[in-house]
Amino acid sequence: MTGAWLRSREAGVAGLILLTVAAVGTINPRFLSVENARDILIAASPGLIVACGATLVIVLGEIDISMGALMGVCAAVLGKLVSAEHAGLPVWLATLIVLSLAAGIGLINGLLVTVARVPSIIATLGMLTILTGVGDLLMAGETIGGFPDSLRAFAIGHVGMLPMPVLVALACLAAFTVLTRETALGRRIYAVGSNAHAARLAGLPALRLKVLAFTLTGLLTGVATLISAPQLEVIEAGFGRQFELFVVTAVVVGGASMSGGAGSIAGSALGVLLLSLVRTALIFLQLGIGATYWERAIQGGFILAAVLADHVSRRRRVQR
Amino acid sequence: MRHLAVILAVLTLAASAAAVAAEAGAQITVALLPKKKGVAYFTSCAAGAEQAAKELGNVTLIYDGPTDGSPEKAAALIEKWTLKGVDVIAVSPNDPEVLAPAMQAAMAKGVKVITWDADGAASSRSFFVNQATGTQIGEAMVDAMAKDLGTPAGKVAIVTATLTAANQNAWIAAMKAHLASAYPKMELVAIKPCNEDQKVAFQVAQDLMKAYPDLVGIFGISSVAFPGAAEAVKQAGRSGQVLVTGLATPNAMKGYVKDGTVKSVVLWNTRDLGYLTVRVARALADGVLIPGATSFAAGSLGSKPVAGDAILLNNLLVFTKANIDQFDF
Amino acid sequence: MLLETRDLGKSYGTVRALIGVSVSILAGEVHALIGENGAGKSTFINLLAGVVHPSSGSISIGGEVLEPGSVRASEAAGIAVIHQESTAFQHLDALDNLFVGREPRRWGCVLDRPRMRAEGRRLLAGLGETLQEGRPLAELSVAQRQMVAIARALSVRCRLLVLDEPTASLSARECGALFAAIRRLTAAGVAVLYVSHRLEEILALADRVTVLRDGSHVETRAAAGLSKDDLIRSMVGREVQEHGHGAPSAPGAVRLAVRSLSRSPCFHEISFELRAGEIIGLAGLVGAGRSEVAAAVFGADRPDAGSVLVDGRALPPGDVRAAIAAGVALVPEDRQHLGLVLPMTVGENLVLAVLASLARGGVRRMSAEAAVAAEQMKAMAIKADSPAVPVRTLSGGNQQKVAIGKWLAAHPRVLILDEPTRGIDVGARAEIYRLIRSLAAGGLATLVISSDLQEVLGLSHRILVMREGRISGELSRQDATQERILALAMPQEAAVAGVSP
Amino acid sequence: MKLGAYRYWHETVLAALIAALMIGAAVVDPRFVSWKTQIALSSHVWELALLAVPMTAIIITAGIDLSVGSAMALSAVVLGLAYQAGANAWLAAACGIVAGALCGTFNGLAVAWLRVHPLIVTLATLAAFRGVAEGISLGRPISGFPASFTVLGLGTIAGVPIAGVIVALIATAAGLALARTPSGLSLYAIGHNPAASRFSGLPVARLTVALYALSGTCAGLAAAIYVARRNTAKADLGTGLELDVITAVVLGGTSIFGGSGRIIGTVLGVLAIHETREFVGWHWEHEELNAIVVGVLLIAAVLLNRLFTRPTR
Repeated sequence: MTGAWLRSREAGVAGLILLTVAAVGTINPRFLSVENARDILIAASPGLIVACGATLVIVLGEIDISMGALMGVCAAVLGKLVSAEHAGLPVWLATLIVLSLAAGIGLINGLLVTVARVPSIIATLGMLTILTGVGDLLMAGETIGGFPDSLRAFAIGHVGMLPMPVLVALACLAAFTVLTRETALGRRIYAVGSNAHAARLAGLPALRLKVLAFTLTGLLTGVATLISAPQLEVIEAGFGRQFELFVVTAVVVGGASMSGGAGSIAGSALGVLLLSLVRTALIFLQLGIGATYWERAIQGGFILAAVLADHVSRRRRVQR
Repeated sequence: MRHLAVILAVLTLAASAAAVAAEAGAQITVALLPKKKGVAYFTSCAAGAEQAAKELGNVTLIYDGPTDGSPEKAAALIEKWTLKGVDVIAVSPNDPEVLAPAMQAAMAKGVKVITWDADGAASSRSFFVNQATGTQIGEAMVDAMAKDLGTPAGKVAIVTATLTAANQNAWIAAMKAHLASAYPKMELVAIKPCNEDQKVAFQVAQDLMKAYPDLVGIFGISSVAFPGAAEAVKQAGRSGQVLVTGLATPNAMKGYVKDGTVKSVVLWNTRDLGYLTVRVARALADGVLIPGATSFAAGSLGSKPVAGDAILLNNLLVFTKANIDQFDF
Repeated sequence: MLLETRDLGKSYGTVRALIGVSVSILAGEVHALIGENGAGKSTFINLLAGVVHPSSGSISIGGEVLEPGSVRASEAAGIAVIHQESTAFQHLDALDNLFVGREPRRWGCVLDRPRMRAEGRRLLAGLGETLQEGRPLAELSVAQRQMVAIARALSVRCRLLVLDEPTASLSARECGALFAAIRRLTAAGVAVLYVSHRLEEILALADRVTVLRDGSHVETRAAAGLSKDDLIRSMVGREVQEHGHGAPSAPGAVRLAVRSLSRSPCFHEISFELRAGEIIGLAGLVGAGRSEVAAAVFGADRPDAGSVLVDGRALPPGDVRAAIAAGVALVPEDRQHLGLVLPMTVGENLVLAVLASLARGGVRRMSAEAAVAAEQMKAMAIKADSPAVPVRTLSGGNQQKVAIGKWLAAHPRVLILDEPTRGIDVGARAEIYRLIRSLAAGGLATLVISSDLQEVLGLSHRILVMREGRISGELSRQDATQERILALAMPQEAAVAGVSP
Repeated sequence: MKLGAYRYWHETVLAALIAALMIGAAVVDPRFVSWKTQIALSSHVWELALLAVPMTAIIITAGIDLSVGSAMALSAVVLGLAYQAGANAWLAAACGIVAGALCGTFNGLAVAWLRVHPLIVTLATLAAFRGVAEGISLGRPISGFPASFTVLGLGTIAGVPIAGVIVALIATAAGLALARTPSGLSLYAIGHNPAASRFSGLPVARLTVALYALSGTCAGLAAAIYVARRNTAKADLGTGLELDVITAVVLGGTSIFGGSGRIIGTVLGVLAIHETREFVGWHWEHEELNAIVVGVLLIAAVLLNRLFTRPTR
């Protein structure tokens, strides 16, 4: 059992994280502070939350790339609903509306993919484009601020030692780990992704599971917006842009397979952490101003190395 | 005969004057191009421009620009307006180099082209509505930081929009030069992009404070970077220890100025900038504004000086706790 | 009577897969379903399982009419099916595979792991297997996977258990455990519909036998007193003819030489020679490594050791294009996935292997391609409306003809046919046999891999038999009998032991 | 002839949509549909069209290339740096194209030899290529190319833009290659069934590498045209272009699952996006609307395709 885990993808990514932390920590011990760990976790929280849903979608052999634009729309709607200068609704009502909206968009994605049989990458690409425009129109070129304290508590509050976003992320991770490993629903999602034909023979409701996965991803995007948008006093158009690329990359680095069936919540979470670490690590390495221009290249190289190394080692394992 | 000649002359004069007046009063279309549409800074400029258009009554104002700040899309808009035959295009170039060919082509087609907010190549426009040059802006931010610090010494960092943003890079160059010459004890330790993402700006500022515990100041030199950095300092509980300054609209920064996280916000009156731009556009179309002029009557703004081919707004503002409530944009 | 089908039929487009079958199955009996490949057995099973929707007729179970085309309804009615094709979930472990779709739960949603574990152990123990938890199914052996599939079916409290070729990859010991389990079930009143090509098993196990031929119901009768020959006669619809011919009229030069070819763990030290004009039959059980040898000779897999020579020249290992250039052609067993590009047209498939050689100056010559396609369609007697219809729309036999014709267009020197008549109706089968013989007579060196002993005996000049990755013997045409081949093919522990109770 | 047998349904519907749009535009504002306007606006589409051609072939093989925009930026920066280093502008353009080809070859090798899913490979190189472009150029623009070079982006032959002629030649060549060469047919076979293609002796790996290399080369060429038109090479050009390109190809009727698609469809897809976008911009002057209209167009086209056609090539 332990041996198998050590050979797993999760162990590989965890190892890479430890290696990065150890290397950067040696060069700059300040990297190892509790404060820094907390900040990294807060920054990773939206990614951790949405990765839960994205993992389900990818395990089912589909993909969702509309999350970033959806986040922008959710942030705009949230701002318009709660801020005093706009609708000024109570926080619970605004929260409810935003979450319903997010889940509703996810539902539409799911229905496009299943009922209308539009390939998921196309359906969600279309949704990404549409929502980007809608988000810009909603923001109308203004900043939105004046979030009430009760809403800001979602993003900057603490429960005991734990910051709220981290708490929410941990709760999502726990819930989805249980969902995927310990519930019939979760195992069925893996079954459908693993062998669609056999799933049909076993009478599993593949289409309904897909609709559910897309809806959950939408809902989680709404949750991620709630814990991240109020981190700032004012928000501007463009919130969440390119978030989908980050999440999909992280899930893939975490070991999910584009052909479905493989992937885990733990792996995706580790993938998010690894990618979140890189930018902070580069700052702590204090490479100087010139190196700034190479940051994106280093990040890209890191991703490339992670996925290539895994594929090569996996092939070797299969051949053996 | 002489009477007849005089009458004819008077008539001719009157007719030509009437002709000039008619042309001068004709409805014109002015296209106002921001660097990036959808940001509060440019929206407030547009509000000022709208006010000028309303006052003049004979200006149709188009306000449109790339929502992602892409210079390619900005150039495409200039080309489209040229084809549609607008009278004046006022450009805030998000990348002067990329936009220059399109602006030159527009001028060749007889469209009046001016720049505002940021300048382009001299050959690509006739006038520049100048609220401040890149050098002035960069130096103003450094000066504000130095003043806020009291003793201008220690480590400072810059959070910029993207590594490729032309205007930001121009300011950074000016800031570097000014730091080196005027405040040699202030050390610039890092320039980090936030990729136009507020949350990234927030996180980058957090990381900078931890990686450089003796950091004394952060410049947030875009409307996205500045509030993000200020929020990071505030949440870290280091308001007053790490000072943040930069460029943003006063409305976005009021909270941070009042709680002391930010002492100075550098900007100009953006409404006035938009207003002046449309006034200049109208005057240019009417042939009232010609090269060599030394002053320009800008409606409710009064007279503004003209230096060469630049109309100067000349009101670089520093918002502080004392005055920020007087502004609403 | 437990289950009854009335006039059950299924058509796919113009192809009638099943025609008006009326059969009844009794509670507590083992009811065997036999027929040649393509006789309609799989369609019949799929209809029972609710995977496909019948074109005509109805199924009733326990006196009530079953909702057609619904997996859920069939399951609810107590019909459990173990399908022949891979229906396992490779990424899930044995326990999840056993219970997915009908998981025992607590509080409505959470898996009851302890109960799953206990029940899984019990089910597998009943089949003589131990539970391998936590390892994805992909890492288990074929037999282990098969036992998991059977255990899955047994886990349902079913009234009718359908087993489709359950013993194809089981050892004798595992077969014994399975048969014991079947007997326990029937004693408890469960009906078992048993589909197999292994006639000995059927004679030993079944109470009654239903025979299908070309989609039609031939007969249903008691198994007692039947012989293998009776069953074969009934399936084939004719006396088994005296087949075969002697040695090739003029054995030619060695075309293909395989020297000590090994690829762990599939096959070891394989050596043989194939001459021009000769047909070698390669017999053995499924999983003996025959297809893997073919793939290595063809360059699709890279062998660990050994060499392949065509006309005396060694082929670079693992290079399909070099093998094709040297004149080797392979008609693979899995023609739907490896042999043909189903959505493409008949014409395109027929020229796929010769595309480059038909082109001039890098440009396709459509007229030349059309000529080649027309020639092969005529030579192979392919029944299709035109070369422009997708291969997908053709019947299995005609698809196979396209798969073979594609290679004949390339004028190969060595032709390897892997299960050339699987899933093909009797008429097309005879045509393919005729073709193979005439090609050999024309000097083609041919290797035929087949599990159908009649086919091997009928076609081959020489027969090689493989067992567990090695060549266990060679039989000349004169010496070969079904019994001898089987004796060489069966694992060393007594071959028929599993059949006796 | 049965309706289902007609192979050009998608193209026909798309052409009808474009025609309807142009008629509507002519009614609203005749200047928009004038030859002069259309020629002038056409310069906005050359990079998109150029990249859509190889993308069509890649998607036909069931692959995808998300890195084209970044490869284009890297090519442009290499071009600029070579020119700055004293190379002749045309030689510099050749350097840029070679850089693009190398980017594509890298993708191709990872896909064909390491057998990593193309979506994953190019997702990673999407970041990596742009990062290298930023790194080697330090984010600075490079301009000041000679007029003899800017002809590539601005010049015309008999009233037709030179860049347009290049794109038309490449699209025609690619269309013919797909329909009339062994490699072309092989790509469809690979898209439907790579295993059967290998078993038929098709050079699957070699074609895959060549295809991605070609995509990179076209990105290099697109970079040269862009630099010539805008007289600037910079690391941020072509940001987000990959999604536009994929949208155009899918709009043109190419199945994202591989095995089907035609260049003529892609050309119409590019045209549909271009004309829609330009007309929306022309008439409403709201950049925000562009995104919404294109997104709706994409989903509507795929839904229409579902209604009108059976999956054929």
